[in-house]
Amino acid sequence: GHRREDKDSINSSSAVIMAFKSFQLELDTRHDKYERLVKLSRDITIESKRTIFLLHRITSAPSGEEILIESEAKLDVVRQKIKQVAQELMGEDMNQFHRAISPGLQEYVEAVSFQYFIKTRTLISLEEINKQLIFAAEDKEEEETKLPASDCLSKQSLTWSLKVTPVDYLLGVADLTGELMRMCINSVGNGDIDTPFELSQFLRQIYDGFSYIGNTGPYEVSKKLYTLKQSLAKVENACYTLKVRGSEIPKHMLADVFSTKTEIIEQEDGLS
Amino acid sequence: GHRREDKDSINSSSAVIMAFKSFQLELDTRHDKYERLVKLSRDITIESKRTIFLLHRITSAPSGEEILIESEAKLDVVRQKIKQVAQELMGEDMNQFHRAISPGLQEYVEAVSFQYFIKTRTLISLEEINKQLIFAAEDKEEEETKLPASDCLSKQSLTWSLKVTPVDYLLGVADLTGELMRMCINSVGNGDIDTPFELSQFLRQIYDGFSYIGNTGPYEVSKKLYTLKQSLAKVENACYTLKVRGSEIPKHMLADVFSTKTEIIEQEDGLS
Amino acid sequence: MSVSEMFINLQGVLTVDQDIREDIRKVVQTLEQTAREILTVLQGVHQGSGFQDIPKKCQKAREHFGTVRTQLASLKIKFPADQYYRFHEHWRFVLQRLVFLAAFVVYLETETLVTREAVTEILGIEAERERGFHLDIEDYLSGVLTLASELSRLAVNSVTAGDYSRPLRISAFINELDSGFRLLNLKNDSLRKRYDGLKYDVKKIEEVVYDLSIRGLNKEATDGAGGEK
Amino acid sequence: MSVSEMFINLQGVLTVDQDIREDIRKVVQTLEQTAREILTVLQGVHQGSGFQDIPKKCQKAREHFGTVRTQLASLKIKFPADQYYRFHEHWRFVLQRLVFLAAFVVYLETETLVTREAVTEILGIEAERERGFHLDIEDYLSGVLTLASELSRLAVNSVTAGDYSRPLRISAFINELDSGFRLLNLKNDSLRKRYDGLKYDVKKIEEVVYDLSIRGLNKEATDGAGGEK
Amino acid sequence: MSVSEMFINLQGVLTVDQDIREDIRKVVQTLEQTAREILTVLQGVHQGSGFQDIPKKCQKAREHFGTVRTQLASLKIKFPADQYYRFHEHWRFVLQRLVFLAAFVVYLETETLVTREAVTEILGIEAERERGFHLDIEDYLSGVLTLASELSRLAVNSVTAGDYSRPLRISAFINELDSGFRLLNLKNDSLRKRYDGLKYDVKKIEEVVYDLSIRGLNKEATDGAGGEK
Amino acid sequence: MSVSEMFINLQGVLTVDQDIREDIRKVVQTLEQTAREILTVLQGVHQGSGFQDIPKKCQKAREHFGTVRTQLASLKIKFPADQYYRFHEHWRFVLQRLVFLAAFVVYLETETLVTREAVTEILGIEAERERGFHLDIEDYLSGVLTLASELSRLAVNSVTAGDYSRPLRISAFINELDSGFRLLNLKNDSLRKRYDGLKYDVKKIEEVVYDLSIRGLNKEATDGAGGEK
Amino acid sequence: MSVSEMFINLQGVLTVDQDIREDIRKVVQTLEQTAREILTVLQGVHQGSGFQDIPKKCQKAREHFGTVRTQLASLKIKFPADQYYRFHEHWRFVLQRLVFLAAFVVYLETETLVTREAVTEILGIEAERERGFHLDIEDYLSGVLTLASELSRLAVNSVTAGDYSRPLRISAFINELDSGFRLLNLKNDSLRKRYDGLKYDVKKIEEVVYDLSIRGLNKEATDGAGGEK
Amino acid sequence: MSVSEMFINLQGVLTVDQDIREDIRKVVQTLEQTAREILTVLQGVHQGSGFQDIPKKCQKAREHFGTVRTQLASLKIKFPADQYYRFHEHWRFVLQRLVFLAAFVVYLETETLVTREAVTEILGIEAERERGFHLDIEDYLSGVLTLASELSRLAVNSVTAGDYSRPLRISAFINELDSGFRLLNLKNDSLRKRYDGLKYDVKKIEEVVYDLSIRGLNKEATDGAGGEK
Ligand SMILES: [Mn+2]
Ligand SMILES: [Mn+2]
Repeated sequence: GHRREDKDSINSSSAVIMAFKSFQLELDTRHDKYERLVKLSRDITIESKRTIFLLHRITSAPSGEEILIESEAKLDVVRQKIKQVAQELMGEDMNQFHRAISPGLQEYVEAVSFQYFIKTRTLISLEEINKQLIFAAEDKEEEETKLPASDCLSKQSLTWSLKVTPVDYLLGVADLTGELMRMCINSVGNGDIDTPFELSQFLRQIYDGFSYIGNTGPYEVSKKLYTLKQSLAKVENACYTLKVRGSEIPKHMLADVFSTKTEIIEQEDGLS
Repeated sequence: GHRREDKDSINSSSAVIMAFKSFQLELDTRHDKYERLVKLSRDITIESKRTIFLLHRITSAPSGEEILIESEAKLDVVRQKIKQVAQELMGEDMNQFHRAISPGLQEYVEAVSFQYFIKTRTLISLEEINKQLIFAAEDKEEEETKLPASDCLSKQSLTWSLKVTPVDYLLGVADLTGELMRMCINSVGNGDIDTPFELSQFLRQIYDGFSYIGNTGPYEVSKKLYTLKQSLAKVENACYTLKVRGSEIPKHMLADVFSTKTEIIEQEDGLS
Repeated sequence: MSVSEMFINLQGVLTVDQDIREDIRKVVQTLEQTAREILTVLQGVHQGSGFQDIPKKCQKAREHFGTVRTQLASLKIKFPADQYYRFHEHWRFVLQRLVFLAAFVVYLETETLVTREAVTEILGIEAERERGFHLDIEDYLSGVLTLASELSRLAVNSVTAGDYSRPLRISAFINELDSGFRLLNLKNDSLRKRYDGLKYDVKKIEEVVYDLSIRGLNKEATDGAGGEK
Repeated sequence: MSVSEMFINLQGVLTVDQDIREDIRKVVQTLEQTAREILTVLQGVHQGSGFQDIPKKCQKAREHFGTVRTQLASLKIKFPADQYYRFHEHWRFVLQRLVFLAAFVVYLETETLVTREAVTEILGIEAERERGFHLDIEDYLSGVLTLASELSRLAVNSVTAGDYSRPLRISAFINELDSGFRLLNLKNDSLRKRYDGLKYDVKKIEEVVYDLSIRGLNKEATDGAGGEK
Repeated sequence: MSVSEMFINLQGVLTVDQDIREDIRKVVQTLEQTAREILTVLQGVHQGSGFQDIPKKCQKAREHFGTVRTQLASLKIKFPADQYYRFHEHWRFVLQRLVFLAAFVVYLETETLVTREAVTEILGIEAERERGFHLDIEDYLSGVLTLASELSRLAVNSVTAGDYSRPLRISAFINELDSGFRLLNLKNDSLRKRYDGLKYDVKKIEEVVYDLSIRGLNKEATDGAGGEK
Repeated sequence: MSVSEMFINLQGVLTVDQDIREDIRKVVQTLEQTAREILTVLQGVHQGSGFQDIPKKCQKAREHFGTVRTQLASLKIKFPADQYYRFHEHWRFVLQRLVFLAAFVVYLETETLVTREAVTEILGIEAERERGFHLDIEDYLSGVLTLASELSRLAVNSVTAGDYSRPLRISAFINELDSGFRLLNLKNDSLRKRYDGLKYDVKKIEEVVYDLSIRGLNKEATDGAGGEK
Repeated sequence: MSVSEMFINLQGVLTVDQDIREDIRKVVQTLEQTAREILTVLQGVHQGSGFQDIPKKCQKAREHFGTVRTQLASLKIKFPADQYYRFHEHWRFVLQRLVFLAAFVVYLETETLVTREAVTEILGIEAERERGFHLDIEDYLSGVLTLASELSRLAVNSVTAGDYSRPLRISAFINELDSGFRLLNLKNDSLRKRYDGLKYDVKKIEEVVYDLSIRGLNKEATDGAGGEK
Repeated sequence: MSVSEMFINLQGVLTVDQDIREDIRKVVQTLEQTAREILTVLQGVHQGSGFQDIPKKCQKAREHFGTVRTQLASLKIKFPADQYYRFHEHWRFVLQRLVFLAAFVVYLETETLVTREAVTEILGIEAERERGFHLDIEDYLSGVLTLASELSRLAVNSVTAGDYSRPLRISAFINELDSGFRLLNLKNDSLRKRYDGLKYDVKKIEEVVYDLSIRGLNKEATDGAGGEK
């Protein structure tokens, strides 16, 4: 263009241009950080999901204990990722990057609360979850890399921590109920008739809890209510079936039934 | 559960279980690869976008040449990422992971075709783009890390390549038109009256091309037609305005106008 | 090359692509037809009278698989060999169906799970992706899940037909399948959803076995089963 | 702690959160009211007669900013200081509006771009995030873009009012702004969209300058401008 | 002809069309009302006491079909005969409903599937498209699928009412239907979707039959059935 | 009157309207809170242990309805009586919820359907639209449909808790409801959609009754029921 | 009262409601027709030749408003007076249109903004809500915004027709309107959205005035205007 | 007739239907291809250089319409004449496109609106529904609306190409169209929505005419136009 030179004359060292150069740096830094957090969140999601799959193997594994130990190791790996998140967020307002990390944290809540339920048959509290997300510097190197950047910090500050928000906790727990439903149906299929009743009791408590919260929470929470209700219905129906079919069993056969069942299966195993 | 032991007796070394163990490995490997590709795609997207922003600075920079060189360097970085994608896809069916990498590749097409237009005022062809996506092993290390894994491969195979699909190319070009529209408005604002007419000519060709393809392509392509039409309308309107206002200029003033303009701006610069 | 020439070329590529898809769709329709016919043959086993003729039904189904092989052979030449996943969606569904049907036949014949390799042989396709038109692992698994659900139905109908031993054997089989599937880490996709259904099949069979147990019919069954097999 | 106790606690947290939001909304409404009043004051400059009183209008606007400072001071104590971004959406829009208004006043007074630091001073908030209620950079930039569009309108109305030098000065100013914005790599968000609008403001002013040039009115302008400023 | 004359003509055509639609809507509303009344009559068969009066209920339903015939006769003269498919959407839903109701009556009377021709007779419309207001094949099939689902419900309620033989007959009937549908090559549309639901009805009835079998109630049923049928 | 005076007047009207809405919103929030509390009380009946305390739970719920009455009394004075439908959307949802809760209490107490008049009494509002704050008929029906779905759940949980007679009574009740709704000519709106869900509740309960029947548990139930009731 | 009696009563209420809606819809259609006719009359002012006949066109439009009054009189007796807001949606749109048309006529006649009271007089409805069928304030404002956009179009066409003074007067008028609207505190609804469009009208007119100014045509205009007005 | 025979018959009918649809789809694809080619020819008029060749382009387009006639002739024999509306959706879109193209050619040739009869002649189809494959009135109107929007683009590009008289003629033409459409009482459907877009075309062209007027270019245009036409 023959008039291009006109505007080239704007002084590239003017105050405005200098300011915008600094804005460029600031924005790029922020976006880069956001992007790193999204990637960490994806990693957290995948590993949490795999932990949940692992935990579902408990009913069929020779020993639940082993799987619990393995799941603990997997969750430790996830927590190492969360530690990286916490490090990225050091000195930042976590809410600013919340959208980047929220999906991962919710999935972690789901995984950790599932494991906790299996171990204790109770609901892990938000406080308990957050307690596990306080990280100390693990080795010299970490301490050193940290110190120069902020040498005015006291010894005490050599920890990073991350707080799961109540809403992310609720959303994670809402998803947990889906896993509990799966566990319930699995249990029935495996001839375990106690777990379903325990689960229905527990799920009902969670459902009542969510009903109590109702629409006072954000929309995402209300949105999960329907699925939660479906899961509860599945569990209640499973218990109903157990009860109805149990009504037919002659009392004196009760012991008999199960021993026979075991026999058959052993026999079948021999065949296969 | 008191009957859990029943099912534990399934032989964990049975043929079925062994098969599923291999399935687990296969699926996990596939998902992990998919995930790595998603991350690479995000990187490609971001860097391509930044290249486009850089190229828009040409009209205001002292020298377009510098920016073109800088953009070439940025695109080289992007291509290094694409090389990593190509390496991940070595021996795979690229279509299997297409969804993971498609957004990044489209954005790359947008960036590289924008640069190409600025340099040559023509549309880069799909072939030209793909020619730039053939990568040779760059250093000893890469060659070595590759060799052990597939030592039966000939010397010739020491390249990786990736082919952008025609559809991704079309989608990238469709987005390019948005950038061209921005460039057109920028040009008018900068007093460059030739570029808008060139751009309108070029955009009309692309629009006619897309009209010709019409709905024979996939839905995503048809979907962009509307935006493309909007961009073309903006460019045509800009040219219209240039023409209409140009109609008022007394012929003898033509030379005068621009020199005066330059004066004013220089003067203003002195003030600021 | 002018812009308009470039677009004419691209349009050519798209047209070729559409023609390929049209060709694929037609073959897939014939495959669906054959699959429906095999299904009709095999559905007979659910009927009371159908339990005697299982071998004959399997035989007949196997013949149909000859047609399937021809059709699949015709399908695989409709598109460039290295673009399997480009057109995957077109045959994905029918292939899962055929896997199920092959697995059902094999189960009825030998009461074992057909391997992935064996399915590909029955269908006349490749076991390895590198070698050509193959069977995606997820499609294999999906077909197997359909089998599980069909077997849970078979268990119910076996009881109706007075065969009390089959449900016990199905139970053992499906339990093993379940253990297998639990080893997998599935994404939140359709396979995951279908896998969620497996639990209900397992549950259903458990209930059948239970019903037999409390009536002592399982003993009757295992007593007789030895001779039957 | 029982499940129901846990949920009662959570409900408590949510209620607190909602109350905070309600409080914030109320203050934000008063801020919007004040912003509308400042806007009304400043809109006067577009009217022919308004060009003389610019200093007086700026003066009056500055007084209103006193109210803004009080209101913002009241806003910042409505929520925990470290949760700025948790509630950001609530005041984001009005803050962008206030940035624009402050930038407009400063431009009218000195024909310079207000710095981010200067805006925070006018609004009585912090320049640094670490120090408390601050101004997000994107909100600052968004407000500046509104200024550009207002100035392109002012350029048009200046000509109507017979002031031919102001458009030239606005042109230089907006060109510099444009150069600045071109340095930024924006995401595909609302700021990017608004930035796309800047091109049209630049174009509009270019057209005004052109109109003046071909009529020789720009010379008239620069001749007189020396005296006016 | 001027543009405005052209448009006045066009408006004339549009008005005719709008009036036709209005007329159709009104008749369709009366049809819906009658359909609801027939349904209410037939719903009685699900109640325990309702099993005795089936013939009487069918009788009563047949009377209502007289009204339906009058209403359909009135419908068919509301629009030119060759524009059936232009207004099809208006009566499609209610016609499917009426097919279901006719098929239900016929099933209750004779335990057979009503043919398409027989339905058109009951409704007083044409069997052949060429001859006028007819029954679209997909609407017929859709009504038949509703019947299947109603019968699976009836099987359940029969057991409750102590009738153990009806579920066995329903099972045979629905199996036949299922085989029939398997002969069809349905498009991926709403009919296909509804057909996918058929397998749940089949399964439900099989489970009812299973429940009877395992308790030996099916023998009781067939023993008695011999006399009953 | 100048334009700006006109607009100042108009703003006065708008402000009144906005204040009314704000006031309504606040009362509605308290109503929602109370409704949630009643729900929590009544949900206890689904727990196995909850079946004994039904009267006590109803008692407690009734007390909460005292609060509801106070809150509704406060709501109705927030706006001019003839503008009920202007603000209807604000309380529509919570009113449907309260209808359901009242209907649930009444059902648990007497196993009858609460009339529209009775609901209005429980809620302390008018039965007739002309007399003031009343209950829209569609809101009443919507609440009743929610009751149906809650009762189908209750039937399931009753069995689990060992109460085999309640499902039989629920079944009769829901059948009556279903017949009632079939008398209505509903528009194609959200109520119609919700009504379509009723048939699933009917079916679910029929299956429960079936399960009891086939195991002879319904006799056990009615035998014992005489004493229990 | 039995459940079915209850539902028969309820259906009675529903029928009344549906009939009312049907009646309203019909009258609204005639109103839409008249509105379209008025619009056609007034559209003439945009044509070059139309500027002379403005009084005549207004006269003709005023006659049509007689029809409007009759139709609105017929509308208001279709439903109980206190249920205005229950059926508001039905006539809302056409009423906004009529407000715009009345405001346009009044502007063309006197170049002033019609008051809400004056509009209600033209339409033959009540000014006060308490007195019956009235004009909702938001509908009034919505109609006024349509006027603004029509006037910005009129300004453009005035120039084409060689009338250079009208745009200046329109500019003043719209500026006043804009100031008026800035006094309002609008909710985030459709009215707010439409108000956001006003600034484009303001800008458009300012550009027209600019175009006149830079060419010295505004002076020509005001010179002549003195005589004209 | 057995159930399976019935379904074999039904499948026969379905197959006929599916084959018809397949055939129609194929012809429609060729029509779309031709339509796209005509479009490519006509889009040339927007290029600066394209204004001289308009007659040649129209000529070329007319030749393509020969192909269209052959293709439509082939289309109409693919299905029974009285089932036009059964398959309408298949060709609806392309027919609207062809109407637009025919209307565009006719406009470029004679600057008049093609009548519905004339379009059917160009396309070689019937003008009257009763006589066979015809043009639905809504499809005609839809094509005409597309013309309006294309002409508003043409007006802009005419100016760019230095032709100042064409926009004036386009403006008159579109105003006439707009008046015509205002005579229609459109339903709230897609045509109504598209009609709402017409006002933007009207406005756009008015602004073009304004731009020419204010610069005196309209006079230049009409001066020269005398000679040109
Ligand atoms: Mn989950
Ligand atoms: Mn882009």
